[in-house]
Amino acid sequence: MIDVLIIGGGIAGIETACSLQELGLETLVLEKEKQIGGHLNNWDTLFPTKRSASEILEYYAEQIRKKSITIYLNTTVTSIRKQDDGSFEVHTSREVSFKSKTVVMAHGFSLFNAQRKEEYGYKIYENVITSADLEQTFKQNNDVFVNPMGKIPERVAFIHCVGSRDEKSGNHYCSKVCCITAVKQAIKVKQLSPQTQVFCFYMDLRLYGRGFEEMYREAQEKWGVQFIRGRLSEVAENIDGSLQLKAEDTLAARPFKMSVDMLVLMVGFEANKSTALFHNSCGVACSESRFIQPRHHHLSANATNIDGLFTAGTSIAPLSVFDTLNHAKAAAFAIHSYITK
Amino acid sequence: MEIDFCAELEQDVRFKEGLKACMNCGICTAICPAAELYNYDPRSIITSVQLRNNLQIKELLQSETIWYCGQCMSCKTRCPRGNTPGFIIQTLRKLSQQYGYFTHSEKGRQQYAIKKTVGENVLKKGYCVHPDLVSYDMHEEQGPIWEWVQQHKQAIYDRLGANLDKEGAGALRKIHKKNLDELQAIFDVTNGTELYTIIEEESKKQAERMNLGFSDNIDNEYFKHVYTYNSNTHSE
Amino acid sequence: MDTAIHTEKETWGTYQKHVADDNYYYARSCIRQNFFPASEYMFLHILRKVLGKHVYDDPNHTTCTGIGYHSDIVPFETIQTVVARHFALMTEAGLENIAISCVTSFGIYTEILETWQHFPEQLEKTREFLYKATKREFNLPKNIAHTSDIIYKFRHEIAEKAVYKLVHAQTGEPLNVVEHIGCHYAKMFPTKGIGGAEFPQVLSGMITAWGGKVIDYPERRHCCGFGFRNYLVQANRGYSVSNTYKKLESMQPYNPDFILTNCPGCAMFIDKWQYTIAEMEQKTFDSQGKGIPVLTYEELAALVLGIQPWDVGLQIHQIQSESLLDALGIPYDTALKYVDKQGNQLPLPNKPNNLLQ
Amino acid sequence: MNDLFIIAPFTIGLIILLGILIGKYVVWTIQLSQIDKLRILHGFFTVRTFRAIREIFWESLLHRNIWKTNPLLGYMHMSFALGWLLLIIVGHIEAYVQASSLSVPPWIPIFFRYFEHEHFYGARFFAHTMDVLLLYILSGVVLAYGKRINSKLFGIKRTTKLKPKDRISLIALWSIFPLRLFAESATAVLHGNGGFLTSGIVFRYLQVTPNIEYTLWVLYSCSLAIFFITLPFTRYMHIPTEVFYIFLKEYGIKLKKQFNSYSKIQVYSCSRCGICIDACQMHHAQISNNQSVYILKNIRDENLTDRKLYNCLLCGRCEDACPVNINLNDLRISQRIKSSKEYNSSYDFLEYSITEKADVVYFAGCMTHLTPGIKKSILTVLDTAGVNYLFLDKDKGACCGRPLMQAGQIEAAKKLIAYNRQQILESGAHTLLVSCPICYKVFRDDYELGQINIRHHSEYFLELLHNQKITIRNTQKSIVYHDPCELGRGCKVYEQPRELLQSIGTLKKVKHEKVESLCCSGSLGDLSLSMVERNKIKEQTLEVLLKPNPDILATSCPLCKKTFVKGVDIQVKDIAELVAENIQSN
Amino acid sequence: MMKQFGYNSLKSRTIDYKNINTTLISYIIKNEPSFSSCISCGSCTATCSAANLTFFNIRRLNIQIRLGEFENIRQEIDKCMLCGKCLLVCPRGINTRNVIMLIKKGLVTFNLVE
Repeated sequence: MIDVLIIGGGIAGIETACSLQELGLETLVLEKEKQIGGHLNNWDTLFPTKRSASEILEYYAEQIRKKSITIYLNTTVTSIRKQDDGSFEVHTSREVSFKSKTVVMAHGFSLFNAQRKEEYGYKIYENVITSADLEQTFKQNNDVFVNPMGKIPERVAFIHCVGSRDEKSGNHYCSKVCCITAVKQAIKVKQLSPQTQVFCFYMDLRLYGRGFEEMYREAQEKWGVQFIRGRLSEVAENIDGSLQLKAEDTLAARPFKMSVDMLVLMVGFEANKSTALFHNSCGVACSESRFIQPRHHHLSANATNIDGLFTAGTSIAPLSVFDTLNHAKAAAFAIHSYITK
Repeated sequence: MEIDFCAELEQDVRFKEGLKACMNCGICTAICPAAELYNYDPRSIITSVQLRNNLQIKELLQSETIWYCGQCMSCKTRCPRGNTPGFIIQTLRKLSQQYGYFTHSEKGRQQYAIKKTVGENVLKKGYCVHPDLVSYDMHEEQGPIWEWVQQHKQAIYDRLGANLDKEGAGALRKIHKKNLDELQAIFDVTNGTELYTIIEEESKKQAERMNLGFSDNIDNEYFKHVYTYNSNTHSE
Repeated sequence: MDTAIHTEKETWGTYQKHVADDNYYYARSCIRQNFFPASEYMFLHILRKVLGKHVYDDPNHTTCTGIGYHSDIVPFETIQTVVARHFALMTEAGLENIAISCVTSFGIYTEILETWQHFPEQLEKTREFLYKATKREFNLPKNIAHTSDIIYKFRHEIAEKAVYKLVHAQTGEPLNVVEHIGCHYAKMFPTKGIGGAEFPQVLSGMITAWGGKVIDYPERRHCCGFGFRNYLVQANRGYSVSNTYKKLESMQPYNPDFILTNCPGCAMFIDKWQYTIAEMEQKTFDSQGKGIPVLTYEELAALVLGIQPWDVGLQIHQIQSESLLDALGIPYDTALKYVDKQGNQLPLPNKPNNLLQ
Repeated sequence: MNDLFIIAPFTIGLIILLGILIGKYVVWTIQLSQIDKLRILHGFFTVRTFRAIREIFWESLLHRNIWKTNPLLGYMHMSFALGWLLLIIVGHIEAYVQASSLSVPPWIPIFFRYFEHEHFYGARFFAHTMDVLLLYILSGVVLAYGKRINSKLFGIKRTTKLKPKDRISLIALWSIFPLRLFAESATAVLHGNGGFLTSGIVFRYLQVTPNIEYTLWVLYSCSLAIFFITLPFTRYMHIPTEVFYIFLKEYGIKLKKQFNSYSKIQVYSCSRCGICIDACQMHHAQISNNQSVYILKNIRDENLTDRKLYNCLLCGRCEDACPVNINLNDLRISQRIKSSKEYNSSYDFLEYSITEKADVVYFAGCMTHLTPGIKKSILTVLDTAGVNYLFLDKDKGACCGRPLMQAGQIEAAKKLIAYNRQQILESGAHTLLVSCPICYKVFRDDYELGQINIRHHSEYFLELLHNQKITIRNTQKSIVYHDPCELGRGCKVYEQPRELLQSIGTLKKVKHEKVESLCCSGSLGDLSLSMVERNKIKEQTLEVLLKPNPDILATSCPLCKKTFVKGVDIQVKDIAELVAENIQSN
Repeated sequence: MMKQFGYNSLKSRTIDYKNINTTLISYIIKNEPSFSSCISCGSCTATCSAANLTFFNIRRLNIQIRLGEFENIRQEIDKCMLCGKCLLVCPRGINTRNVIMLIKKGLVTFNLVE
């Protein structure tokens, strides 16, 4: 029987594994994709340092080699079952199933599917993309900046809170990282294409983290990014393919109209599809937001309602890379004290 | 003694349904047809109602601003907090009439014209609209074709399969008295009739204040005034 | 790109709506029976004669008072009770599916049913009111549909029986059609409208099924401008006309062949305001200065099924539809345009000053 | 040989110079306002003229103020001015004695050695005296060379750059006296009429022909000519202007708000000595293009930009340091008035309200309202002292107008002044109490409140203390006092705050005090400093103030307090607060 | 020929970004870059001496400048007394007094108002 079985080979899972290895426990990581790293694989740079995401991935690749951590790729967990002896049996897409003393749910999050906000025209209008798409384009091309139609945009707008803080999408929570991501990406756009005017449509700017506010200020002062307080109501395509935005400039208390050549939707976090799966198979508690409910928000943020079943990273809520890694480290200690008690 | 308007509003299911919690995002104002044409901002109305400030609400009830909304309900589609400004407006207008505040505002006074036309038509004809009501001189925008239809009502409606003012089923048929009576009875038991009376009486008072002629039928100065007068100060 | 179809792939699941396939209780529309009497006639004709369905057209039913309600002279309790009366009539007729001709009514019915769901005490109060006033009792309908939902449901059957397709008779190119959905059809309760609030399928479905091409234009979702009190009172009509102006201006660059609507009010306003704008500002939104024809879905269905344009009632639109009929290759006899039932010629209507006929 | 080439250049030069100078003096005088002209008339035959002459002697000849800044620099200027003057005077006496008559052509004293070879009674004495004076000047010339090479020696960190025409003039000036030395030496060799310096040392070993001698004298004359002719068009114009300025000043002519000919005279009196550059604290924020000397230059060249004009704390340190006593602050403000005259506000919204009567009117001002601690303390003291007062701007109050004044918005300021003035007068009070030096300054300078005594709280509280209205407990704490610019240099209130503080604790001395005190950097006088820049300046000031590490840093200006508070961990208190904390009601 | 119906179509109040006149805002930002970092927190208005006497709202002024509503700005700007309280409370350290002077000068130099 393995000490710890970790579901998910994203940074949360890997970090948990590394920390546990150091604490002398035997771990096994299951990853459904053909490579580790999860969402970070599709990300260009991280806020607020603008450091390349691959740097983090390389670091963990190195750790895995050093600590010789076992990872099963292309392995999707289908159910978790608690045994009478307190151990767990984990069934996977491949015929194999695993027995372990403890299980860590580090299966992370899914990005909000922007098509559900039809009025924003994602996949309907060519020049509407998501923040994730934009990271991809940054990753692929780091010297020129053009919109999907191949034109250097005169104006670009970033829309905050897409699929977050939105009853209509069924997500009441704030995804926390979109504000700062928008700021980061806005700056990047200005760096690549100084003549482009960049606008952020926001309701509140939630720049809670270390160095976030400073980055916001840099965006304003150094790069002339403009912030308009108002939630985008709808997007329509003009005959020339540019996009007509409708919002209210709430500070002017008047409707506001602007046509842009590119629209970036800051898509939020949603609970990973597997969360429901685990909820059904082993009855792990989920919160209203459909993320996993930690046992105690402050005192045991890694434990769940089921003994021996732990969480690490964004399976409990939207988290930044910074918070995710800390949560993962904490998971290792929680598990260690659970096993050695 | 001071009326507790907040409490009154809370009574109305449309208020409960329409105002959960507003976070001031402005998504409603953004697509509001009235906000584009009038000095009107549904967001600010919701936020001031949300304050539950009796005085502010009273001011609203006497204001022009609650009468701009065109009830298209586009706001309901979008609100990320599941509010419906359009409903809130309905409840405010309801109170404004209930307490006779509607005559304080140019747009509010128009309720009289609506009651006189659509309102009475419902009980007379069983429908809000009827060819007799849409008279060409009051609806020139309906154009020459409508003028022509009016002149040859019977012939044209017959030709197009309607049943104008005749017994039996079909478009524009004559509504049987017993149905009209039922309609009247419903209005009586549900305060519909009461509202009509309030509108009528308050308007009468207002007509006196403005010393304009007033009578039961619609050809009186006050009707003409509220139906046609526009101070053109609503967009500033 | 046909955005309607495109989104259908993605989010269609959210906006499936069940529409009963027979035995409807028909609720007429104040505005439609005034301005488009033939449309209601054609609806019944198509359902009964073409599709062989049973629709009950009840002489006892009345307005839902929706226009009064939305212009705030009719209290909520009153309209709930009036609607309850219609349910009672439906129940008495032994029917449980209601087919509503008016979009305002459709919105009202939906809103009231929703209200009764969230606030059962309202339903009870309404039952009492109705009983007190009329001694009537009622069951809730099993299925409520707007009449455009029903035509949409049978769009393919109609397509099979169609005589004409929505293509240029000469070129064979599909016609450019812009649709306008009444605000109260799906904006209040997106899941109650076919295709939802943002890209409703109800009309675009018919258009594509009958061979036309749906044009997406920036102000597609914008209100026609009726705005209840904003039209009912002359002083406010600037609001109404301005909104239609905005829509027309936004669709102009796409040179639509005609505008299809599912809401009686919208159809009437977009038609009449084109005349008004032409007279007020000498502005038209088509290439020839004739205006863009506005059709109801019943009229369109009737036309593709080969029914004579003048029986469909196109002659009482202010924007004349000859050019459209020519495009569709539908023959028409001008001599029959202004005649009565017996075929006697009526005096001709006056011509507008700035709008070509 | 032909003497013309020796006499002509000098004489022509001199005539041109005198012509231009007289011209300028006349024009300036005409441009003065009627009252100022009268002032001159009335002042002329009074002691004022002598005072002017005395000052000219002290400043223009001895350069007392420059001595104060740096003896070496002072000596240099003095050697030129005084030395040259004596040379001329003694030269003339020599000529008169020799000719034993007063009718001597003007060039004779200048080229005396060249023309007079015969021995006369006292020739030796004169020769030696003249040589002493020449040597004296030459020492100055050497220093002048040195200053160009290493200005640090002269206590000047930065110095102004020279324009080409200035350079010509300067070279001419520098060469006058060496050339005279050579010329006289040459003559001495040929005619043996030199003194200890001129006889020999230069030409002892080489052959001097009359041609060489002649050429040297011609060059000497030419250098004089060049200097004279270029002078009016170069920085050296400041010499004659300053003299004129001193007279006008003595006759009691004051600088007006608007820029006028008197302002122009002041502008031209600037010798570009560069002392103001060092006095300015801006360089702590790496700003080195907006000091007064540059502004005056821009005014002369008519290329002053708003950026420079408005980037000044108006702390007045340069004004105090200026050896010529130019009113640098007011000059700058007059330029701001010019630059912003097209857009003054009207403040129609101000409506007079009936003010109740009281003995004392207290005007807190905007800044005090931003520091409630001070406001509260003032009221505490007034109440304890049982003063019958009216708090004029308790709830609603207009600004005093000083910030507008500083920004050059004079017309707008007048509106506020008129408003506040009426309110104050209506109260019938005998005293106006203010707790903000910014207000205090404008009340004193521009309000014309007649009989009403205007008191800053530091003065007023001291009076209360003297009349035993209040008594104060001594805390024994060590205190450093910071002089607010507007109160100190602005209104010359230095002693009262200190006396007051001595009764509260032990006052410690700091390097720059009173008239020399530094600015806190918070000043409203500056419109374009960024917060970062302000902080840099503040740090420097704090460094000086905290040197004697006191328990309390005291000041008497809400703005200074607010500025300092953000920068230090010791207590920063306004005098009002200290008094209120330690007051004992009797 | 034109016909009268007793009403006219109404002008849109919507702010259309493409019609915004940016002369003043660019002039101000060029000469006082700190202005671009405003976060519309309203501290300035809260402390403002003029706001204590009138409806002057310097925070809103920022918006009006960005929207190029010069007529309004001119009337409002007259109320500022330049006292500098806003300068001391601004969390972003914006040089508000300079901004005010630049607005006043800008309106005149580019004659944005008659």
